[in-house]
Amino acid sequence: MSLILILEQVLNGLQAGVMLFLMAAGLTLIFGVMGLINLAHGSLYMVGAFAAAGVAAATGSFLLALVAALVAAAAAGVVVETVVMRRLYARDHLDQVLATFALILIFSELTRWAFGSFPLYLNPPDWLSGPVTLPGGIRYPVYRLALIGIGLAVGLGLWALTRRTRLGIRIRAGENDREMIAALGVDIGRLYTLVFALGAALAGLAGALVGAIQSVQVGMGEPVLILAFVVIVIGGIGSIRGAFVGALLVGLTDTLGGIFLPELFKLVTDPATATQAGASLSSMSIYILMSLVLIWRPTGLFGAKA
Amino acid sequence: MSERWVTLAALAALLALPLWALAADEPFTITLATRAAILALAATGLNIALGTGGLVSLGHAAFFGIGGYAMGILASHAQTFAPLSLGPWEVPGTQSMPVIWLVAIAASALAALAIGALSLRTAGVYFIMITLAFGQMFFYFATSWRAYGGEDGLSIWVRNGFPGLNTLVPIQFFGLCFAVLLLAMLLHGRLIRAPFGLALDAARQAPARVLAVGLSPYRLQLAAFVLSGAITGLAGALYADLNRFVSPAMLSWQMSGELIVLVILGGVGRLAGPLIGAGLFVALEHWLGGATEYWHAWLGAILLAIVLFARGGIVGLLTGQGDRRG
Amino acid sequence: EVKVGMITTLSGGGAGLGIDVRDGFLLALEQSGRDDIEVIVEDDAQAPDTAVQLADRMIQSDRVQVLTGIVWSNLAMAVVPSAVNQGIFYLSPNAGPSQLAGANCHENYFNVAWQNDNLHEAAGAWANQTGYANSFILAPNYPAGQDALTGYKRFYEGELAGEIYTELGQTDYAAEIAQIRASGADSVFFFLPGGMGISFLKQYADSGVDIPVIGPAFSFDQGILQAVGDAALGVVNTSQWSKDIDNPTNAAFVESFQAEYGRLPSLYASQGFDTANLLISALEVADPSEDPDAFRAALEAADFDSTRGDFEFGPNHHPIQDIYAREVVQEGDVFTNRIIGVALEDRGDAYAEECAM
Amino acid sequence: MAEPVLSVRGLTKRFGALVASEDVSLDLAPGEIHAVIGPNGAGKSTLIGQVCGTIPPDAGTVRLAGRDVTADGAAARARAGLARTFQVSALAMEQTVLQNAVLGAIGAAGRPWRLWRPALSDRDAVATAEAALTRVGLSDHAASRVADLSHGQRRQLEVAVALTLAPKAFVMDEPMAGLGADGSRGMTALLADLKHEAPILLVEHDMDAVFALADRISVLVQGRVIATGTVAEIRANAEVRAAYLGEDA
Amino acid sequence: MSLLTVENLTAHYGPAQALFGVDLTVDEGEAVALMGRNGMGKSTTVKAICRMIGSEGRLTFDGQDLHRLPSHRAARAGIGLVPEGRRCFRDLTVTENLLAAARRGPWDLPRIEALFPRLAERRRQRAASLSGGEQQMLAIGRALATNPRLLILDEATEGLAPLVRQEIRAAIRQVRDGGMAILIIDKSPRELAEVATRAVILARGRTAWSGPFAELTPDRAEALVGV
Ligand SMILES: Nc1ncnc2c1ncn2[C@@H]1O[C@H](COP(=O)(O)OP(=O)(O)OP(=O)(O)O)[C@@H](O)[C@H]1O
Ligand SMILES: Nc1ncnc2c1ncn2[C@@H]1O[C@H](COP(=O)(O)OP(=O)(O)OP(=O)(O)O)[C@@H](O)[C@H]1O
Ligand SMILES: [Mg+2]
Ligand SMILES: [Mg+2]
Repeated sequence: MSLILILEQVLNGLQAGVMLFLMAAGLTLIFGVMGLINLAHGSLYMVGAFAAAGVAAATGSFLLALVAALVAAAAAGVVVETVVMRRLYARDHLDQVLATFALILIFSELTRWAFGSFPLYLNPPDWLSGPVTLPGGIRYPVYRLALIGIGLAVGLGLWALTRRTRLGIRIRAGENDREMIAALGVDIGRLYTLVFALGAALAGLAGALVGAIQSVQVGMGEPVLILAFVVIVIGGIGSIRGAFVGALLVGLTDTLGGIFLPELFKLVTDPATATQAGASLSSMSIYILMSLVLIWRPTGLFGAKA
Repeated sequence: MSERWVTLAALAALLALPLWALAADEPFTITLATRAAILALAATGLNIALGTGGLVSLGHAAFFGIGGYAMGILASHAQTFAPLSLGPWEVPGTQSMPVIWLVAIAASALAALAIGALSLRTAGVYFIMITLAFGQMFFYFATSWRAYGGEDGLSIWVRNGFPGLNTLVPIQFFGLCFAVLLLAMLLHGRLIRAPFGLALDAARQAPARVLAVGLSPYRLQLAAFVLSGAITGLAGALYADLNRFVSPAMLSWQMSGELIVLVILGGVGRLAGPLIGAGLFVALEHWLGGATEYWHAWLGAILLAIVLFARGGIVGLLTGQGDRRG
Repeated sequence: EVKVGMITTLSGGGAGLGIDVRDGFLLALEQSGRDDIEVIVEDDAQAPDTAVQLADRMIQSDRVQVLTGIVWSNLAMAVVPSAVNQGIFYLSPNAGPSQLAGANCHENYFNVAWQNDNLHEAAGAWANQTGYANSFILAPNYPAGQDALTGYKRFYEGELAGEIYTELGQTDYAAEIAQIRASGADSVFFFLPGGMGISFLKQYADSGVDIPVIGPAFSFDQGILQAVGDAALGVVNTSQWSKDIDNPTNAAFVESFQAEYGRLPSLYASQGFDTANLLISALEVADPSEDPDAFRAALEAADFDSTRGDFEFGPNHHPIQDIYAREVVQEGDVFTNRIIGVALEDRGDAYAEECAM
Repeated sequence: MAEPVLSVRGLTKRFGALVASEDVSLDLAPGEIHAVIGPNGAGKSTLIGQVCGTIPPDAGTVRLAGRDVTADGAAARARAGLARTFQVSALAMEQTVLQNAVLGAIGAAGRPWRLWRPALSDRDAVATAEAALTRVGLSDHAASRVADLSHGQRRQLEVAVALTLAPKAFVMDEPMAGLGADGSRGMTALLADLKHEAPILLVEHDMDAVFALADRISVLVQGRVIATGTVAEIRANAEVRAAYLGEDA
Repeated sequence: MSLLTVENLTAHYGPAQALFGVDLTVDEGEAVALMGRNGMGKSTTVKAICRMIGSEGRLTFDGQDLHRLPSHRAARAGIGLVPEGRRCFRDLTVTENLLAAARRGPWDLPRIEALFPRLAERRRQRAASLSGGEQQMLAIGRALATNPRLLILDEATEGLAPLVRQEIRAAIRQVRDGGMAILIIDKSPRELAEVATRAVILARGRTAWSGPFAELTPDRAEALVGV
């Protein structure tokens, strides 16, 4: 296997990781700040993708589609927060799991009712399609490079927001003691709505960006949701930095595992068995990674000690 | 209404419905009741870990599926007369339920021991997620396990046998499942009051206290997890027999989620919670599914209403006592 | 009065297929003008245990004599063996798992679509005809995927530049595409049903790799092509049906389907349509509850006008039919397929010998 | 002096750069109350954690009744005869007072694995539990839920559960914390009585209680024992006044 | 008119009533001690004033009806709370804790750090790793940073070393002398007498006595507070 191919695969892993990060960042923010397990985060991803596909079909503009995804997902987030989540902050995780599980069902059915069962399509704009040649002779799709860039920028922005601004301080204070920050004069209710909307918008953005290279269909959010959960658990719940590292780890493991595991198996068995056994193991690989991390550090890489 | 009466009433209803159906010649209603009984059994298993032990497992489908595959593998080998080779040994398959049940219980208990031993090192959301991860590992394994059908699953042609019964007759199979459910609920009921249940409950609320009186919360919780997995595994074997089919779908995370839904719907930690949850779920699935193409949306709305406005699930609503959790 | 139970997928990601099967089936029924056939349609949500439960209900409660509709192999495996063993007839409008064609075949089971391997076999044969000698092949790691690669290799005579099993439900194929680019292959064969195929094709087109692609019809079908868009143009795919197969039944079918539902029919719609016509042809002869043997014999005779032209059953009740190579083209602003040749003629299947019926 | 029941030698614990315990040695003799005082963050709770087996020390040994228990976990030490109370009450809040006490008795008897017979029909355990509740004055509240108890009553229950273990030594972390004046008085009387059954290692900031109860006092500052002595000696110690007591005492 | 007026205040925890009629006033610039045995409702009264739990009765601050305000609005009206159990934001640094709810006014960061020099030494340390006494200072500083007109201190010296208690009392006197009104809860009447001029004593959720500290006779204190 050539070095170039390996480099290209590393880039692929990076890109997959960065997209996961967009999902995971919102999830970990919402969990870290509000102590809320939000299974419906995947539905917000789907909402973003559908909004983008709808607007792109109507206007033909990819940028407008992205804006629509952000707005639609954030709006859905606000509705969900004010109508449902607000009542669940004081509850235990079990109730949150059930309520957001219920929201998944509702979102999926409403989307299906509105858009039908056939997949929609959303394409990257012309100015971002096709490959470029990178130094070293790697031919790599421009769009994927752009994804890496957007992901890194969002990550940096989030880090600055939570570490460097008053809003961030308040968000993190609310994370520690919500009642107290309210008693000190901060409108924590509005702050929470804002954080939830921000997390939702990130999910929606991820949905739209990814939707342009994949298919936009009902149920697209759940597999990503599970991966995003794996990411934030590996990184340590509530930690933006953890989500970033976790996302890259998962992205790379998933991508590289699928390639190298079959090769590894070929050393010991015949090719046909090896490809299949390797593929089986590689689909389990991120879960194995997560179990190992948790067994080693029960609160994830950057998680606070219990 | 006291909780005891709720439990008895639920059991009576589950028993009466198929008897009525028998008289009215509605065999499918018996099948539905059987399905409810089996799901209730699986959820009762989960309830021991989740309700009494406070261990929110999002990977219980693993045990459900292992039970199912125990049935599928043994029965399919019996069906084709090909012995099952376990390393140096060759074991014949079997179509006998008692044997299958023993294997299902042993296999799922063993899996629960391994998963629990590792997962219990973590707590809270991490526990939820690591159990999910183990569940997913089993799921992907089964999906690509070609020898036993992979994603297509395994089907058997006739239901397995139980000495003295004709399990193909719906009402007899129902009776069998009902009896097993009854036993499991009895066990759970006794367990809650027994020293083990007391210590387990305390381990959930104040692990430091349990340690300080010389007991190990880890071992208590592991034991509960194993017991829980074993019961859910047994339910899996029955479920596979009900459908005469097993596939990775039984191992999926949606299945785990569904089991949790059953428990919360009925009432976490309540004896009758799983039974009422399962009954309601099967009924909703049947009636709503028949009434509208978008029935999942309605199911979602109902679940949401219950979480938001009926803490303690249906049992909590009936007994007028709110949540039982800390 | 005959009762027919249709269990198919009407919700979830795979709903498009079930909806087409249903619509094709009901269209044929409506055109036959028979009002003594009651069809009970239910959604299995692509979940095996739901399908089993529906089958139980239809058999026990609705007392249907014929079942049909299932789209997916794993659901078929869950429902069919137990149903046919209870004396029910099952007509498969889509799935054709190898077990049901071989060792587990049954006198009451009829497949009106294809055996699962068929379209992949045809792709292998077409690759030979085109002169490809170094194929890169990939499919998801599950039985149908494994069968697909086996099927392709059964006829394909060239070398393999690479063989990959992807994860079921995978949506990002960047890594696989990089491998394809590096492999030096002269052709790519893939089987990635549903959303997986859309993702793959879009990413493939965007990657700048221009190795020709070939695949079974599933990823290039009418329902999906609009979502794939330009990316699919020119791709060769194999199918036992196409809207331009030249016979009057097919022309009438395409026209009436479009008139009725406002969209072009898909492969699945044609299969639903044929299934219904087969059923009707047999019902003309006998009632399944009164004389199952005669009904079965009538099904075996397959005396109906198929949208595919010639149609007959092999000894294991699976079709023997021509399989075409098609090419994706754009007609106006609709993407669709055009036949470019016959890949396999009068193809039965590889499992018929194992069937002891 | 008689052979110590509990003997700590050279305990050292670091949290990163911070040395929370530095070469701490102390003894607990039969029948005495040995108080450990010191400024906030001096390492008192850390010391208790190491004595009771919830915090593994970096160096040093803990002996209980002559046996080295350093390698044992918290549960094993409890079974060996060490009973503790917590700075923040650690009780099963949803259970009744009696159930909490019975749990102690079950733990002490090593019988948690029974699945069938109800715990409350275990006569021995219930008798032990009821006796302990009576001693701390909680017998009227046996059937109340712990969550419904007042703060002071919970502190009493903490002690009652420790009693059910019939331990060789008690270790108590701020049992007076949050108690009002009369609550403190009751607790003081109870501890004075209790030390005759098993000696008590007592961490406490309530100087009135400490001076009234302690037979010996050790002062911990920045992880080190800077003084050990009788009440009078410690009150007079200038270093202790400067570091901890101030001019109040 | 008083700055804070509480009249016939009642409150519940779920079905259990905790306050049965509390009366209490605090004038501008005045320091009032709130006393009572364990569980008599002191903290509950404070929580009601800060709108952290629901209550009925009259509750006005500077003429505004507090019952119409949510918790954060009550705080902005000028009530600063040092809660029972400190409740610092564990994962925030000392400076971030002080900034989280800071509002413009005379108590800015430099002034708070001048009051508690120890905090200035630990600016970048996580609150969770502070010693108990430092956390208590931080909690007071955090409340001051909101520049309240009324500072409420609930057991601000519990679990602290005697020496630290002295320091904190001195700091409270300093604040009081600066003109801020204070409502203080503490265990020891002797220590309260150093800061407060008036006392309100609760028994079983009711105001049992109130008046100038000087009039609190030892036997009355014994009967009502248990000292
Ligand atoms: N897990 C830990 N990680 C890092 N530092 C710790 C940890 N536990 C305790 N410390 C630090 O060790 C020191 C001693 O803490 P400890 O709780 O033993 O104090 P203490 O004497 O009990 O104080 P107090 O009287 O306030 O309860 C403190 O400075 C504390 O911040
Ligand atoms: N969260 C709660 N839920 C239920 N009851 C409570 C709660 N908090 C306090 N109580 C009850 O309300 C009453 C008053 O409690 P409160 O905390 O106001 O007392 P306090 O005077 O502050 O006592 P302390 O001196 O112990 O702090 C007590 O009987 C207590 O048991
Ligand atoms: Mg301490
Ligand atoms: Mg208080």
